[in-house]
Amino acid sequence: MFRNSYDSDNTTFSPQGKLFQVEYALEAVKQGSAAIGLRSKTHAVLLTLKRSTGELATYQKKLIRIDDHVGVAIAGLTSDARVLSNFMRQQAMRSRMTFGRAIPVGRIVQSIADRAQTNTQEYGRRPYGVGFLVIGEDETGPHLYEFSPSGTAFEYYAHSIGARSQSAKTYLEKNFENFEDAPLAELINHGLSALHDTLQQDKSLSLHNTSIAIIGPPDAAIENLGQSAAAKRGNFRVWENQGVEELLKAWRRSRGEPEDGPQEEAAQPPAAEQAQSAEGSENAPAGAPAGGEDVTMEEQ
Amino acid sequence: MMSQHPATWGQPTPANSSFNQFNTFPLPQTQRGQSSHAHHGPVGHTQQPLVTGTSVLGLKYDGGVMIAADNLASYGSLARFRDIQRLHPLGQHTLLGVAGDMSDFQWLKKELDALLREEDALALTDSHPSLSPKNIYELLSNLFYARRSKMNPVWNAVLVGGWDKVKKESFLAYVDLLGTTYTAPTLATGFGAHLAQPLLREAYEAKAGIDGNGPLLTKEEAEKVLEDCMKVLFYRDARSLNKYQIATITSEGVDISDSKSADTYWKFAEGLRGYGAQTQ
Amino acid sequence: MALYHNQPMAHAQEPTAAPIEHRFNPYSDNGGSILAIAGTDFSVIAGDTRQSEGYNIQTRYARKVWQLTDKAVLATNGFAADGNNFVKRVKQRLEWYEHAHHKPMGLKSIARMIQTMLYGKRFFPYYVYNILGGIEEDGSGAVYSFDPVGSYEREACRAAGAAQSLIQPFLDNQIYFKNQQPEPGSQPFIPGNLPLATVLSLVVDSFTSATERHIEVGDGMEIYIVMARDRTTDDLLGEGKLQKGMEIEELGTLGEGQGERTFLVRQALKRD
Amino acid sequence: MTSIGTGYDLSVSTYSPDGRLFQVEYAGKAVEAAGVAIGLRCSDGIVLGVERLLHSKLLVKGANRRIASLDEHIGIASAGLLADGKHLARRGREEASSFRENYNSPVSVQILSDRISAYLQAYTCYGSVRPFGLSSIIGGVDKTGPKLFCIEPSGVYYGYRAVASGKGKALAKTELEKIVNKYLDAEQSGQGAGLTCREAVDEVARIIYLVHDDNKDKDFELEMTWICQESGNKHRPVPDDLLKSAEEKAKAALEEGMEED
Amino acid sequence: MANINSVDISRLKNGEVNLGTSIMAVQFNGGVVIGADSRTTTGAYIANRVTDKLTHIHDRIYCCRSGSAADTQAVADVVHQHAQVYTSVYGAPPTVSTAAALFEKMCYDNKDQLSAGIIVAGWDKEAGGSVYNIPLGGGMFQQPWAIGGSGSTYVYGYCDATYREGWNEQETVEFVKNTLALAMSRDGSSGGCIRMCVITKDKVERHFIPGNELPRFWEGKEIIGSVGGNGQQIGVVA
Repeated sequence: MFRNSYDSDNTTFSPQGKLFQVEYALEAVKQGSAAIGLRSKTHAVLLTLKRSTGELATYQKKLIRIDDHVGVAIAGLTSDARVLSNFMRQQAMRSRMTFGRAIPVGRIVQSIADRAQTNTQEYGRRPYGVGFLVIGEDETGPHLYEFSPSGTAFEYYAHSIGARSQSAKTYLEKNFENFEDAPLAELINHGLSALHDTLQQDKSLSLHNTSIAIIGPPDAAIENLGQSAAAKRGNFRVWENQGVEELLKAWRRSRGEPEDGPQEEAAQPPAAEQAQSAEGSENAPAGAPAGGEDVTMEEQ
Repeated sequence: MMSQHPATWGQPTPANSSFNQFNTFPLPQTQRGQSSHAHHGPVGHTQQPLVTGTSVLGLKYDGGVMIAADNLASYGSLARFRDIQRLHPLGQHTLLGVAGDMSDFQWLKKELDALLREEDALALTDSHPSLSPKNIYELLSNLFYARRSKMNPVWNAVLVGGWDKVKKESFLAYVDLLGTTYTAPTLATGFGAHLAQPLLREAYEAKAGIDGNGPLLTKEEAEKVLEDCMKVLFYRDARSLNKYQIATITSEGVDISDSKSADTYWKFAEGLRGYGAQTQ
Repeated sequence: MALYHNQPMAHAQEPTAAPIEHRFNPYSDNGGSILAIAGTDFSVIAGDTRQSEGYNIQTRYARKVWQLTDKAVLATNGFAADGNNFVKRVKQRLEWYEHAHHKPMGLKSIARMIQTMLYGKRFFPYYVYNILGGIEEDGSGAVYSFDPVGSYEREACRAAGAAQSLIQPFLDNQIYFKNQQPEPGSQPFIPGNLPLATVLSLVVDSFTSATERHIEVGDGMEIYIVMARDRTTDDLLGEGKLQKGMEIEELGTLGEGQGERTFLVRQALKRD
Repeated sequence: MTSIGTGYDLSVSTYSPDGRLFQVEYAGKAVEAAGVAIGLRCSDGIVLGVERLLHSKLLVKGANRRIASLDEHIGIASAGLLADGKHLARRGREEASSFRENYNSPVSVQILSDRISAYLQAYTCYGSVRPFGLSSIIGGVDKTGPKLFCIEPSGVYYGYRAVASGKGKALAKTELEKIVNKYLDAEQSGQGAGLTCREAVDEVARIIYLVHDDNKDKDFELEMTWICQESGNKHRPVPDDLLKSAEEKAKAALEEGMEED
Repeated sequence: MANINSVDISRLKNGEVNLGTSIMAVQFNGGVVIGADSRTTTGAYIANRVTDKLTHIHDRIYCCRSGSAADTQAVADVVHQHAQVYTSVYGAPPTVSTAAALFEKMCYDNKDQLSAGIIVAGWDKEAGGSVYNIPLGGGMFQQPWAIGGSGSTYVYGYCDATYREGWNEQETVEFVKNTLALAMSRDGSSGGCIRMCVITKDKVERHFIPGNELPRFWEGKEIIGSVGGNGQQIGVVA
């Protein structure tokens, strides 16, 4: 039943000093659709690819606001993400209540990492099955962190998680030196290009499947400030559906593509990405149903 | 309340759940429920101050803020400890001036020092700046209000003086055992609120105007005003001592003076004659 | 002066003496006054900025009026520490409501929530008089007033605090037209539809008069004006609409912004 | 590994027939994969250093530090599972703070190490938990002077003049021994005052660069802290200029070493 | 007859044995001298006229207790136990400051149920001799000299006028003896003998002054300038 005798629970080290259950949990993150994060001197941005589980289903939200100055993108088990993001909200609010201080981004990420660590050390629990990209801005500027089920939190200039995120990583590694001084619009374009690289060949980014979150001063040229007081204040805001259209257009223009995107895109039903969950993930179990309709544990 | 969770459907909600049953808001919880702080003896209630310090004065001036307090801890009318310091620095840019019960003050010092020590320890890994004067004041306000709401007050009145590094301006605020908070360019606790505050306001407004838009007092002027106030308090507050310290908090940090005394004037009384039929 | 309610002397010196019966009084009264008046498509909520205890003015500027959402403003009066902490808790609840429902809480829901929050501390009450003003979902201006333990009611206007007894009769007369007779043959009075300019001058008169006659009122005044969406602002922002010495600022929207606008007018009051 | 497949190595609450706790030994394996951590006790303080392996070039420079503070005067550098390290550091801070709370004085490095070791040991006793995959170097200066300890996953701990753990620990140890012996000799013969922290910074940097395997390992960043007079007897990062110059010297030494080969 | 099922706690409190007391500790170069009277009262009745109020906490740490006898004994017992555990766990005796901190914590955390004013004094190798005063309600005040108990209020002036820094052991013992004698002569709740203890690195040495050999000062005109008939030597104020 098990691959080896050391992978059945989280409190067992393998002879090589590995924790297989933790490593399997990391695989759960890869099952989720991609999320990209990147930051400049002034901004931090998240970009995610949304999936729909079927024609009748809406696209699942991948971006969660924690506080004015913190937000996350998730990949993996949605229900675990809810628990952790609620915990983060509590931590953020507690900091504002007790100290009147926006919680330092590194510390709020560490707070969930600490929780995740316990789940790798005590019997009867399982490691969380979700990874986060966390963006935030505090007294030390904008930040991007990755939280993973192993209980670690790392700070990055740019990072990607979820299905086919390696392709995005390749893009980011090639370009990240330009991010630091990039204006917001450019930063988003880089993000979209990276996100685009996680798509399968016949798929494209559309206002249905793309959502973008930003922290930092607004750019009226690409953001509809009338739509969002959060944007006006430079707080965490999410652009999706119609709201993301301008951003996508600007990106396509920058690539010299028709700004309305590939023609067939418009004709396609909203479920354009539906087949992706199984095919798109690097470690999809053989014979997994295409369409990602598994109902036991909702996967992003 | 019934639990909505599938595993405990229909059972009463567990006592330790942190959210309401529909996950729409977090339930109130004790702040520091961690194991190492969990054990506490019987809860103290409604005591009274025993060893006490009297007035603390605070004044904003050009480039910073000054806080003054004398060195006395009284025991009723007994001037019991005459060399205690009621000014306590917290980190680089914050200082407390504390009136009221001195055992509560010492407790408070310990708690806050521990907190700042932890902040410092965390800063080694994430380089985040420590708590600002405003942050510390917010914490104190919550602490004092929480304790008064448990009918177990922290029997102090505290002035928080500080320098806000980000806004580049001075900070001065008050909080007391009821959780009452306020801020003003001049502040005074206890007897000082009656005797010194009018003098402080007069001096402040003479230069800055009533809207505070004019020039602020210089460091020397501010020091002079505080010294005058401490003298008046020594004349008229039976729980005061003519031995006090002044702290200045500026962008440079906190500086607490050595103890000093105001020059007092009594000579005029030599010729006064009181009750009685004496002729000389 | 709660700090030195009694001297520790006797008990401290002689441990054999029976302890003096001594109760800590967890409350104080910090004076000041608030009021709110509803119009058909706006609501005005105002308070002075003095905070006092007995004869001491603690500060000449302490806020008593708070913007909660784009449509709701809350004024608190009584024990300032309770007031501040109550507002903090209300805001906290509003934020979690938004987390859960992805929209801000409506005015009448806020009113109801305030009731439950106040009554929740029925046996150790917040010593706070609350007045909530804003715009209802139907676009009408509204005022809700509360007692410290949560009894509440929607009204056309309400004054509370130290100068309630001075201001309320004036409002009864001017807003509810008490003791006024319509001209024979003319329309009966309908409370709650005075024009904004009239309401503003009533507010100003209320506070300047209360300042003259009540020692706990004065220093400054903050008037919040919440306007329904698409309503004209000419009667506020137009040339010469504000009295001399008034400063006005528009408070940016907090949420997604559905067209309601909130303005804050400040004016000095006498300081003696 | 004779243990594999015997079934005696699946739980920390199970001994093997020859009396070994394999799970604790496996936890030690997690340490061996980690970037080296070094502690050096000097005549005037303590220097801690780690080789922070970078698993991605997208990681922010200078962030993601591995050395933590337990109290003003005590630092901890762990090698092993990163998340476990954070857990242990947090626990250490709680212990240090509770000692202050109770006794109104800063905890000594020895006492704190003792308490942390007891905590670690508890995780080797029950089937419901796993041991910490950590080897932790704890260094600090207290009223008895500079003190340095290293705690293993089993909870066992010893005091050291110099200690290393993690990948390349053997090589680091050889180098450390050379340094310690050199200064011991100097001290005993009455020439020289023993190793100072400033000197130790250079030495630790050199050893970490030496131990780092350019061919096999990922890139790394050097991270160093110290507790000495210069840092106000507080646990602080080694100042940037010192760190830089130590790194340059280390690189130079490395190149020199290569030329000799 | 009183119902035994309803014990009147306040009555118990009233009958409680109280240490209306004069206690003292003074630091000198190399150690401390602590001292106390020997009277224990219940109301006006002297329940014990030869009490030993100098309480051992650890090898070189003692405390003087004032307030409720039962409360202060209980607190001292707990701290004593802590001190022993501390020594065996950490392999070194606690400092005076640490012992005082333990006292302070107990007194502060339980301030509303305790009536305890304690002076902690002793010798340790970090600070030498040191004295800590923990008044009613907690709080910890380090002082070169400390007095406590009901008798202390009568001798603050004497101590202020007399104390000098830099005294040796013998001068310090004299100071403690005179101060306590003065306090005992004015405070009805203090009296009996004087017990003192000198604590240094090398010794814990007891001194005992019997009630009939106390230093005497002005007591009325019959002994002004020692012209009084009994011919006793009168204590000299330093």
